[in-house]
Amino acid sequence: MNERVQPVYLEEKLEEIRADGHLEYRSKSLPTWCPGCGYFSMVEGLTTALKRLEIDSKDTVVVSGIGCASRFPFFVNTYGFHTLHGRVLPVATGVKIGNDALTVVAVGGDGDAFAIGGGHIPHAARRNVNLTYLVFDNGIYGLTKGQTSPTSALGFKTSSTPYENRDAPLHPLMMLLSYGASWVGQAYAGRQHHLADMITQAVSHQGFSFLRVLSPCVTFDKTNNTYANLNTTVRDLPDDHDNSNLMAAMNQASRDDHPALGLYYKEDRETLEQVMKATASRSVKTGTGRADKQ
Amino acid sequence: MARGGQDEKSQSEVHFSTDPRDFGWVRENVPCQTACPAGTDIPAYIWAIMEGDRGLSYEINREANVLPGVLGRICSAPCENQCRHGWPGNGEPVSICHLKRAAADLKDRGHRLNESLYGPSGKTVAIVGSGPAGVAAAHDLSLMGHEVTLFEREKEAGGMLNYGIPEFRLPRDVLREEVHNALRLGVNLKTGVEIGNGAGQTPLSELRETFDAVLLATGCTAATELPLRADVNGGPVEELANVEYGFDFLLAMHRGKKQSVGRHVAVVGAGFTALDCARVARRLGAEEVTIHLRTTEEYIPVSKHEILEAKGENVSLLGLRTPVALQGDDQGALTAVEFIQNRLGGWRENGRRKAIAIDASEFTFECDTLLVAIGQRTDHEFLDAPVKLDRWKNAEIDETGMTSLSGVFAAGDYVKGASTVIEAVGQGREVAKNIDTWLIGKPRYQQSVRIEQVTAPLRQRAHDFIPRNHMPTEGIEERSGDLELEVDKGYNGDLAYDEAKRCYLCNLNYRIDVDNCIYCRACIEVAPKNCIKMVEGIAINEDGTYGELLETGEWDQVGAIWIDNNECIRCGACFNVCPTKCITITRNQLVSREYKE
Amino acid sequence: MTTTPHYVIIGSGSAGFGAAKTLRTGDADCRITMVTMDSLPFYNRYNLPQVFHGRHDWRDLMDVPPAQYAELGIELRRRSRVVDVDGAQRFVSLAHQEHVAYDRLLVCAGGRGYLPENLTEYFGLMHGFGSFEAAMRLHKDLPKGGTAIMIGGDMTGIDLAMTLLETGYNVTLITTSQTFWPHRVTTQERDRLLAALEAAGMKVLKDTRAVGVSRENSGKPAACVTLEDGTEVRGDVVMPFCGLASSVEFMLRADVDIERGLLVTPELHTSNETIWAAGDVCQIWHDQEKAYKFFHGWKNVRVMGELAARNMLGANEIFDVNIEDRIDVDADGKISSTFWIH
Amino acid sequence: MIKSNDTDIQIAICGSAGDGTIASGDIMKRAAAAMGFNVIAFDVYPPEIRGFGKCISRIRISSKQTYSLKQESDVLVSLNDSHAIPHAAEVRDFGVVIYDDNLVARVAEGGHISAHIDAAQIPYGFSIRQISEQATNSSRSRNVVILGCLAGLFDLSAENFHDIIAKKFATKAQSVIDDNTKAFDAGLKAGRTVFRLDDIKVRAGKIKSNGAEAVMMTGNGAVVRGFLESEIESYFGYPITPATSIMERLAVEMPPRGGKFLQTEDEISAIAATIGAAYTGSRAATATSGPGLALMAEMIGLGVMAEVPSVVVVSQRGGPSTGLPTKTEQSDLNLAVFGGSGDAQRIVLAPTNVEGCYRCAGMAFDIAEIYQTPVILLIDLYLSNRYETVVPADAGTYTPKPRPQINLEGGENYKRFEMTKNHISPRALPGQPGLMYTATGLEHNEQGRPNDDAHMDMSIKRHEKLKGAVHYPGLNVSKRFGDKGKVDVGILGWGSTFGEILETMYQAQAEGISCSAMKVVMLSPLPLQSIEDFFDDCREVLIPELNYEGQFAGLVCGALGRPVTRLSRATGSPMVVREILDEVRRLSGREPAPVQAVGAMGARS
Repeated sequence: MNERVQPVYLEEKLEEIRADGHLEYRSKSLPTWCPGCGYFSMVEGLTTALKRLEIDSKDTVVVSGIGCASRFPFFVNTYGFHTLHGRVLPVATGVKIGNDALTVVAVGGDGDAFAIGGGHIPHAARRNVNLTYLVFDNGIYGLTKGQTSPTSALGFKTSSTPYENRDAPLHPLMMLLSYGASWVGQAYAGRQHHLADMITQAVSHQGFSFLRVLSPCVTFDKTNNTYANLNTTVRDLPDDHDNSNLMAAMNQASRDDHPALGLYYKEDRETLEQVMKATASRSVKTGTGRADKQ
Repeated sequence: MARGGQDEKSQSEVHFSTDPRDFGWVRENVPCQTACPAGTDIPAYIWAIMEGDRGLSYEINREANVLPGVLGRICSAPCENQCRHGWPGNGEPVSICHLKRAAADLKDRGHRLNESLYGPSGKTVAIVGSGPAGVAAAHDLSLMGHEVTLFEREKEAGGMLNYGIPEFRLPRDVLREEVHNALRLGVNLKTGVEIGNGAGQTPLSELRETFDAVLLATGCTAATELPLRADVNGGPVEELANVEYGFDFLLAMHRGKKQSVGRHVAVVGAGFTALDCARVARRLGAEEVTIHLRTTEEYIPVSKHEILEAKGENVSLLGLRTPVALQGDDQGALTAVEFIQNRLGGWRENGRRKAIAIDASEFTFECDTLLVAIGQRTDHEFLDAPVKLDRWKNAEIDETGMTSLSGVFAAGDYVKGASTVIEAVGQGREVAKNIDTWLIGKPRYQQSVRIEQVTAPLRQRAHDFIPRNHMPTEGIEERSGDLELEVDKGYNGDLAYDEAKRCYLCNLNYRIDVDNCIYCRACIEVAPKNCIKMVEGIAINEDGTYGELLETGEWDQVGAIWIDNNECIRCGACFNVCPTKCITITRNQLVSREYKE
Repeated sequence: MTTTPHYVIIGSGSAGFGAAKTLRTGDADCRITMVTMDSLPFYNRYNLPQVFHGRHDWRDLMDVPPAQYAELGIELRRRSRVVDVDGAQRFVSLAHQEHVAYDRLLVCAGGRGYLPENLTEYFGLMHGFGSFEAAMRLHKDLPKGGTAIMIGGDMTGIDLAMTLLETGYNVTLITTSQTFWPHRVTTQERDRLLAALEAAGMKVLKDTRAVGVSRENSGKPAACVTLEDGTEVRGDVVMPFCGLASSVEFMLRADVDIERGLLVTPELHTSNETIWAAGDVCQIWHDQEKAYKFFHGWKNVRVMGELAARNMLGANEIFDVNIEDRIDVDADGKISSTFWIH
Repeated sequence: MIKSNDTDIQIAICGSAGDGTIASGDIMKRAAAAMGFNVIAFDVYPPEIRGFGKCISRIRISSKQTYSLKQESDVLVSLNDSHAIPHAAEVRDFGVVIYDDNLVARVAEGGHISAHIDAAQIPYGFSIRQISEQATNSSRSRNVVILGCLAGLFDLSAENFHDIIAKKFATKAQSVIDDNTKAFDAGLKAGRTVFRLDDIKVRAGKIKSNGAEAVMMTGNGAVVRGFLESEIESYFGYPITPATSIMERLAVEMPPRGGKFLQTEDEISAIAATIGAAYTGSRAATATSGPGLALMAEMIGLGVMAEVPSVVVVSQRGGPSTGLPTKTEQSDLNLAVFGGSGDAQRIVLAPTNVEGCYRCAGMAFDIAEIYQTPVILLIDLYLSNRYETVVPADAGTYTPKPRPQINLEGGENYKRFEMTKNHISPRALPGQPGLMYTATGLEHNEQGRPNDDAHMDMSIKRHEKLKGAVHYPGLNVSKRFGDKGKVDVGILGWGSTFGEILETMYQAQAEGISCSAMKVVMLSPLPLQSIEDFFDDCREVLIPELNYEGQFAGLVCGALGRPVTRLSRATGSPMVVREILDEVRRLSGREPAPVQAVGAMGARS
């Protein structure tokens, strides 16, 4: 039976949604993004994930940089830190080291992440800081009103590339895979159920988890990352994809004409916090230090 | 009627619901259909006109009302008073009635009627009276396979349509064609046959013996008496020359009598009959024609269009007065009517106003002809086995339409007293179903809500700004003295299409699939009305239908973004903008389906 | 808990403004909101003919300076159309989707010029005179020394016509049953009055009827009225002056009685406990005549506004319906009317 | 200044982000300029692109020269009542408020602007949204409808608007132009049917010019024009409010001229690439705001040290940090003049109006090349985004001077940093044979080789060479206005604030106060002599500026050691003429000092 013609009864639906509980993770204030913005999906996704994992709001910190995505902490009912452009990962790392009982979620757009902040990602990834980095990738600069971003498509005309963008876009997933991120996934704002599942997995992962979320900018991108285009181009990772196989992951990640959604790669590795703890305990055991030198 | 049977769509694209909330939705959201006593699926037939299929439009009308061409001319159009386009801030109602006529007039010459015929049942039904209720019932019962005989005392079928309404409002060829089409599938029409006790008449008891069921649809055949101060039964009306009951006046005229009136004609009454009398009087040469109302023209049960046309013909409407006495000269000819001044009182249940006489406020109004058209009543003299009457002296019926005599049903004005043609048609259909159920021992149909997906909005916002298209009419000069020339000329194809575009198509249900909604408010931004809301709940009425949406502005309370279909004008802007395509449009229609246990 | 009452007044004519001032005098603390379709604050409508004497700045016609509204604490809602009044829930809906709640409501929305049914389709081709804007448009469209064709000629129209004649224009009057409205004149009186108008220089067309209006874009004069015998009357502008029709559409859901106007008791109270009415919008019960009657004219309207306000504040005064209704011509042929008494 | 039969109206258009408020203001001001009016316009908008922030576009249209916006607007147009309501009070008596009188969503009592219009103001309600929907099937053109309403009300020619709409949307689909034109025409029709009650007069505009057609520009647009006329060759930029539009315009304009344009990944790389390109002799520039300047400070120091000419446009906004990203402020003076590591004096030019932006930008490369150092063009958001009508310079004014002709013998004797009489050394460009040298941030000797011992001498050279810039021909590094000779009060100002200062001065003169004003365009090095002369002539010197610390006053006091009165304002908004005037009155002694909350910096220092 076609579900479009099935009647839906509002009070039953509302009961279902309230019982689900994720609304409690929203703040009181309505998001100020452009109506239609893909980032709305992210609020749904993260709040659903936190509820599912039963992570207490007070133990969660959401850190953001600059850009449209940076408003995110204002719309969720958690601790938030709205920092400087591109410097989200260093701040988030500091938060995590300060108190590793916290669940730390760093959020940012593609500009914040891969342009000015590009220098920070490899280091957060290889250190395997136990935090989740959600990159809302819309392939455009929204807050500065529509210039190309590192993930803008070739041929994209923006206010800064009036004669077409000729800079090849980055491959964030391949970058992150090669940077050594221990959890790399991809989701799409137009499929918020899947998105919520992926955020749930990413947050529950022990280590640096990187989730790229394809998210249309409805105001400045009418040609590339639109809902209409993405709806037809995205695919699921094959059922038999082995997410412990880095090369298989690279192979899937390289096919950006039909971006695949799902978990590309996952490995269990010591986190920065674990390394710090281990180093601390090793230093006690080996007794290296001042006494030695004397 | 049973459209489900002809449905070409596969089962997966159509859903049938019997949930009270879905019935409630249709009732609330398709106000025109709810207001129509025959339950005409108005948005569906207007949409057919927009799609260029006037034949289909005619057929959709015919499912509810077997005389669309007739009703398209003379219907009181209660639907238009409820039309969402006429709600505050939305503009003027859609000319639903004129479109009905357009479908009838403009369909192909070779249009093929669509009739779903059941096999013979072996049962016989007699129907007394071939007015709108009788014709509607006869048509339906014959389709259900019963052998129907329709008795009519006049020379021609049609009842009041033929003998009460002037030809300048309803050309007889239109009436004859549609009555003929209604009856030709096996109805045995017997005209000139009077049921009654008199000589040469057939008594009711004989019909009861001969037929399995009898339906009385004789309408209101007697004029309501004018209650005057001297004689509340209207005695003086009979005593003075140039005073006549409007009903009798029109009936006699349509039976062939050449009528005449004086120079100053007064009409009392507030219905179509009063207006018709006045307009006939103008055509018969009266210099001054006045209609006298107990309340004011704001509250009388006739369409604004008819009032405007009457005024155009220089008929004046004078309000807040009740006749209390007639004055005559020595020769017994009327010279004046004495009225008492009224003021408006409270509301009556039918939505009209009470008139309260003001003490000692009598005044006289000079005139030389008075036509009394304050209503008609039923007559039961003709029955040899009396039926039980209610307190208004109308036949009392049970919920199936059966009178106190077993197997004798009643419908139309005969039951309700004088009302509108569309009400009579609606009742004729309803009683036909009940007679059928009684005859075959089980219901044949059941109501459900047919829900069908519509893949794109069918309208544009710009259509909402088209002004209501007025009915082209004959010039005042041309009408003068002509009792037959039809005043309304009807829409041409362009006008009909233009007017059809104005319909909001209220049977479209815009719904947000909450599961797929990302609460991004793109829809709210483009909404032309306050029609999309952030809600935390909804009130539920006692009958299980929905009440008001409970709105909220707090993000953590926003359970759903929901379209308030009552405010929605079906412009489609939200559907077009939704990023996750989570807005579904369905066409929700009331349908009768084959009854299943 | 007691709060100060909120009085809402619909209409800013002399009834409305008089009422507002009276309310303020009677209750220094109450809240007063005045809703009006006009874009101007209160001005003296009956002075509009003065436009033809050169008073072209609307500030000249102001009765009080704008600052006085703030001093009187009157909240003004101009260019605001009332679309509905909910008499049960006690709020006024404005076209711009705002609900204004009231404790007590005074309706003095006045009336709009009535147009004979057969001329409604020519509405767009005619000039009105109901507002300052309309008066200025007329002034603009009527060339110096030009001709205005008046259909009807109610007392407002006659007033304007006299001013036009004084200031060097021509007036052609096509009489109707509404000529000299709201005065009821006998055939004799009527002839005498019309003769006085003709003596004052007006061209009067009796015993005929206007059936059409047309405008030409080229060539002057621009306007043309067709009479029922087919003859044409030419002028620069056409103006209907056929009396007033009350503006009551927005009161249909207010739970008040309506005939042609709002029906009120001699205390100017409608059938709704919290709603009063004053001015051209209401019909007042006339106990001797046993009918609801309109009482037009500047003086009546002003008296009504103030009286209604006092009654809203708790008084129980009665409007004296026995007022003089007189129109006369003196020896010099000058017309005087109780309608014109300010 | 303004006579009653001149046109001088100020229109404020207020709406929510996403309503098209700014776009609407843009069309209005460009159309007004095309009609021949002097236009000064300034937009205020929130950091959010859409959502609920307030945008307001104020446009002063005048047939005479004006210097700043007026405090009171003559017309307020509301595209969003909740934002516009607080601005209703900004409309003068008998001014006009235009709004939508047929809303869609229910508003709370008092939530509609008609409830807030004073009796002395004139309300004009239109069904703005419906007009848009009727004309274009969409509500999106409300912002253009109101332009039509304005044009209709004030009887402006539709032609100019049609023209500007076509130009503005030239890169969009034809249907966009058509729809906007339809929306405008529908609004025009509505506006024309309204009978006007206000006393606003719009007469024909008439700009006197040198024969060239006056054009409408923003400060940023003027910078771009100046750059292009002086043949900019390379540009590296990174978007930041309020400098972004310089980059966007150059992105359009440079490629066809053979220029090199690149949006870099951050300001650090932008200035690095600029200096890299300049090293090769290319005319290179970048533009940023305070935060970007802070990132660039280190690299600018390198430019000073390595004596590489470059041009950095800095458009200030509220700070520090992100501060007030869409508000104006003059608080990066210290950073521009002093920012960086070590003694690293550079040339800082601060034009005071749009025309000044154009002329300074036109001369910046010449100056940078002559003095072989970074030149900072210090403007602010109020100047970047404000529109004025500018009469372009005669063709050829900014044609680059011939590059330094280096008739040098090649070989061992070439000294890139040679000590000369005017301290300017012969600069070789890569590609020139035999003159190879190393540009470096390490202290170096005349040959450019690392040498700590040369630091004192080289510091003298790098600072002394700039002193000549004060006398750069054609550049008004400072200019005095108003009364000549001794005066009671002198107002000293810089940058965008000088418009308000001039308006104040003319008003003060009209009140009979003996008063003059001086602008200082070159902030580094300071034209000390003329400033000193000004101090000598003025009994009191007042310095109004848009920052909390009084950075310019500090700069002047530090250099001259003379007392000044500061009027320091950090509200994020332009200076208020009224406040300056009160201070001038107080200083003139004509009126008792009004009690003024001028803050800690308001006291005489």
